[in-house]
Amino acid sequence: MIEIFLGKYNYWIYITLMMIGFYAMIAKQNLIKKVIGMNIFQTSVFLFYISIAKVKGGTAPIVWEEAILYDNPLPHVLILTAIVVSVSTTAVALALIIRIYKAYGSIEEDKILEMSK
Amino acid sequence: MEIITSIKPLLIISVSLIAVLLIAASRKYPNLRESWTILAAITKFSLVVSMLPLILKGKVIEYFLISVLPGLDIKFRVDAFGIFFALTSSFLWIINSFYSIGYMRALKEHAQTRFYICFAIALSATMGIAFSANLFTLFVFYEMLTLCTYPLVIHKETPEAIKGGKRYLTYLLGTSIGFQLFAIFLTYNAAGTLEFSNNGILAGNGSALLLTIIFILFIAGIGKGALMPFHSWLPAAMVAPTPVSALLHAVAVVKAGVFTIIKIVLFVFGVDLASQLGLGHGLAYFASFTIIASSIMALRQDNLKLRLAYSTISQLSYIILGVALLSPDAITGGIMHIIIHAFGKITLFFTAGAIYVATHKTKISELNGIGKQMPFTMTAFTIASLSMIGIPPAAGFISKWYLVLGSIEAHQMPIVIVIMASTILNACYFFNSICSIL
Amino acid sequence: MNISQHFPVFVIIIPLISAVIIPLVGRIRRIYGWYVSIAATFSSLLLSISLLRTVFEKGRISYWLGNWEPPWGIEYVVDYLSGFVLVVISFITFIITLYSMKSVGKEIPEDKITSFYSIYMFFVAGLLGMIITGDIFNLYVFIEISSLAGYALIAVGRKRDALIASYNYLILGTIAATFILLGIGYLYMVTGTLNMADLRERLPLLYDSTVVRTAFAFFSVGLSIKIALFPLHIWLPNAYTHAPSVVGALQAATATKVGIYVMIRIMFTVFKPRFILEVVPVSQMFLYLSAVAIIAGSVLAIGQKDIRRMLAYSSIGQIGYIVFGIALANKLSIIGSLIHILNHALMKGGLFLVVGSIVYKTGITNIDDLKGLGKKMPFSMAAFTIGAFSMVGVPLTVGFVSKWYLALGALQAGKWVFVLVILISSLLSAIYFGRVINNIYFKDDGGGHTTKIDDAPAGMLVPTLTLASCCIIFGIAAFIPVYITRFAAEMLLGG
Amino acid sequence: MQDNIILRTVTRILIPFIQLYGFYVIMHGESGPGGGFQGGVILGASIILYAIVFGIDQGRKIISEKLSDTLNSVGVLIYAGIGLICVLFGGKYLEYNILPLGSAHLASDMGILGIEIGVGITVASVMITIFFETARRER
Amino acid sequence: MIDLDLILLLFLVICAIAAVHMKDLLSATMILTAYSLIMALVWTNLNAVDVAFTEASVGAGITTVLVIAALSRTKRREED
Repeated sequence: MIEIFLGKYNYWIYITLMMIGFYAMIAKQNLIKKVIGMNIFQTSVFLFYISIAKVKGGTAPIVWEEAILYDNPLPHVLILTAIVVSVSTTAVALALIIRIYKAYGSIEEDKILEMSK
Repeated sequence: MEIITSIKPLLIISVSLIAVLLIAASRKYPNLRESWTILAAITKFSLVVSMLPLILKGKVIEYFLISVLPGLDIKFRVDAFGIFFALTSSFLWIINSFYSIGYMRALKEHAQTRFYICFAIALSATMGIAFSANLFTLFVFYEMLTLCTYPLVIHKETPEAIKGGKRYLTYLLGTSIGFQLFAIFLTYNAAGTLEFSNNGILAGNGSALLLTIIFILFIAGIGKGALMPFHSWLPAAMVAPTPVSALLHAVAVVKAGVFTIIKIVLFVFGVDLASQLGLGHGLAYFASFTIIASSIMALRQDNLKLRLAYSTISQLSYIILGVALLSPDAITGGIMHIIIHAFGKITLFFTAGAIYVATHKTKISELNGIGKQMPFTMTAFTIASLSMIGIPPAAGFISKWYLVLGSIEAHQMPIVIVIMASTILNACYFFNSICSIL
Repeated sequence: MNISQHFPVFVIIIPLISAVIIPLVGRIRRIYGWYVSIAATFSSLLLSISLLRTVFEKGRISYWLGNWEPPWGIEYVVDYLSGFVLVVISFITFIITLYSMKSVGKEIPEDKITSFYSIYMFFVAGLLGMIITGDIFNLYVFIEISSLAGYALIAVGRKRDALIASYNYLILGTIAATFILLGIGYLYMVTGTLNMADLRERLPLLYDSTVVRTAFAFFSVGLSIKIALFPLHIWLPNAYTHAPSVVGALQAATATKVGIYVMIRIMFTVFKPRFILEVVPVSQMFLYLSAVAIIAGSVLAIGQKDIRRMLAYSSIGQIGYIVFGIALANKLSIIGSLIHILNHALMKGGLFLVVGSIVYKTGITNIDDLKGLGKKMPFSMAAFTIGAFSMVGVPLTVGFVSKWYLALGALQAGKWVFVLVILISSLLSAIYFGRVINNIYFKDDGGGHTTKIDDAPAGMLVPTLTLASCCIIFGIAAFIPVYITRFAAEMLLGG
Repeated sequence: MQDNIILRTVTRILIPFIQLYGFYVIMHGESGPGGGFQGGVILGASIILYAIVFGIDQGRKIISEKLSDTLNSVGVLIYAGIGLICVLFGGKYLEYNILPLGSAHLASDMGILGIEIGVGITVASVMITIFFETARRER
Repeated sequence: MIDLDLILLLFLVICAIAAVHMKDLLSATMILTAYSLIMALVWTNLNAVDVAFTEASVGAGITTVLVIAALSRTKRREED
């Protein structure tokens, strides 16, 4: 297993991206920054899915007579669904942010928490 | 031993529950409400009496209600010991009902409907404890008794009453959930059943250490038995109106605790197992300590009800002592003491209540010369005191006699000395009260 | 044409369709949205019961969506476990929907009611989908549907605090869901399948693989956030406190329960019990975590002033109980856990509904202000008392049954200390509920108000009392849930 | 931005092409890249572009709140309805090749197409709704 | 090909860091858009045409529009 990880830098990149996103979601005080972090976080996981679907020498999984080796199309379908989910989450989060701004006049988490005490 | 199935135990328990509905329905009409209480009390007592002939013939009445889970049944069994207890409490309920009507009306207490409702439920629970055929049923009614007496304890709703009620609940719920329930879990895990049996159910199930732990947990878990150090709820509960103290905290609740301890020693562990493990003697010394310590405490109380409460603690330990000695005479003495103490202590509380109604005084030191104002009351007080001390021809003498015999039989001379010493202490504080009152 | 074979998919499709119909009919008259919700949840309940019966008659039901064979297509599975949870959840949602009309009408701005019910039905559909699906990716989708709907539902709370509570829940919930997605990816990477039954067959060969263990770790963390297991619980108290009453009840009674169900699915049917017990002894970790959760939840609940917040912390403790039984992983303890799922759904649902009624009538949420309510709202308060008793574990309520099984399970596993944990937390819950009940019944509100009986309207009272009486019915006739859960426990542990 | 003549003209010209492309992507879903979701997004994007350039209120005139809400529901109903029709014809839920359209292959194609259209409508209208909700000025 | 892939991936990381780091939220959003587009490119390289297409339209398109719309109604700058 270790060799596979070393051989495929995709995985290292996805972990790096994931950490960056995770950091932004947890440590950033600005609510929009959190949303940005969330997007990075989620897409990094999508990258991971796409990477595991890649077959060496395979072609895109579309109907094409000459192709012998397809890449696995299933993860692609899954990620399509996941992207839908991701954009819905972003939309809900943004809608919340707008209402939070209306109610508190700020989008910095620490200030909001202070106000709601 | 012949077993008869009859619905009577259930009826006896439900009588007062039905009365609860009627009482609640007629809360606007005090006379009707009180007559329901009286009616329920009389019905209950006569139902208990109607079972008596069969039991005296050596038969056992059983009624199986429902199985909550495999191994957890709600089941009633009436045997000689149980009906003994039931008879006492249901008889005293009748008397107590008349007394409480007078008491509550004289003092114009608030929330009387709640008072009578809780009282009726408490009696149901007491009957349930008396007739329970297994530990689970016992536990259910035990908890029910605790919960439904709480509103009675805090009846006055003064900060003092609520403080007392809090202590009452903390001790009783804390011990029963923390220790008793744990012990029940362990018992079920070891024995696979919770049914009471004449030979005990734990014999041969589990190591001596485990069984000792279970025993200790049970004894600690039955806070209603008021063994030290789990006694302080009883004085705290004395903030309740006097009828409550009289029937519940001198008869029903504490006797339920003692009754439970006896049931557990005799029917869960069994005489053989208990003596084999030496559990009885340990308990006996524990009880002896309580007897002496609480008698000394009683001596130091100035509040009449508190003094009676501490006296109750020591008298309860007599009963436990009797059972713990595990000899036939001692057990007889202990069980007899249940009744004798019940009648004696309820009389004493009634007189204390009567004094309160008449003079609004509670401290012994304030009661000088009241004997002349209330001669009949004080005669009753004196007689009951004599019984408590154990002076013949009062009934208290008989049970003490058996206890002494039993401890000699069990070769426990120190216990004999304890009984003697405590009798002297009893005499001290009762004569002290009588003298100051007269 | 036998229509009953399609029930597994109808259970989800009906709430889903009703969710999109509600905006249409709600335009005609607002109340129609509620009617549709009632109809949908009621039919889901009927379908669930019928499914459970079929399971008992014929065994496991498997439904192939689009008739594609399982490893490729999505499979819906009803077995003893999912049948049981399905009935519990659909019953609770039906009751809460029944309750919702007045409360929602009072707490939610009028122009949002229609979309509220629409989102509400999405939420329900997501939950039911999580229960019934046999495909691990489909599971993720349903988790997200219900979570997204859940965030939106919480955000419609009256105070602005609801917004930030919802937002924080969203962030943590998304992290959790993404972790789960990652776990799914890892499992798919090594096994090449997404079907739960298939995974169960293929995984044992790979138990030593780091990838599989990593996957399990991601599942554990993700699901622990979703169910608010103790150190990861921070989103829960605010979310429950500030959500509208109906949503609080729904979230507390169903959302975490389904999360735990998913946890059981992953631990026992995707992985085999051997994995969590022997290969990677995570069960030990969960055991201690849950013990801490039980105690910590109860202790924190004692310190609360707001009754909803108190119930929320109490939920954290109760979740600890359920996880505790799962982590012990013997038959008795799993029965205990499953009954506690039912139990907690009933009583916490009931308690939150009572709080909803109090808010509806008086607007009070502070425990100290509840004085004298026992006389004003006798029926609601009776329901509260029953729920509280059940929570403490008084015998003859369903709370006792689950604790009984959990304690026996702990004894069977030789873990005495944990019995003590259960008992101590019972005492602690007796303390915090005792405080409330004491306020309700035994303290006067200082005169002033008239003590006229002014209980919640029947539309709110009947559902509340139904839940309360269920607490007692299942406490006395405990053999019914035990009978069902015994099959489920045997199925989970068997091979 | 409403005064920028170049933007307005270019937008007017572009929008039909964008929409045509969106429809193409929806229809073409089963044999090439794309499908209902992506097509729906593109369709939604065309309306959003219009609203950005000509102003929100002008955009609302084209797609009113009522219409987009209805389309939300209708799209899902098409999706769910096709599934139910499959059940009516005796298949499993969403088993399109059971539909009575001659060959199973054709039935399957038509079924998928129907689903894609449903998804496309929903996605487009949801995108529009979300955009309008997010960008709406306080009244 | 591999080199291009690697470069793209490194670019992704840089974009991610920049997007998180930027104080100006509008700039951060634009960088996020760039991030999404690069991601779409990477996926095209990995033969996931479908997904790349979707990411390009959703991640780069809709998300950006929504975030900017949200920004226009809140604050543009992150506070320290």
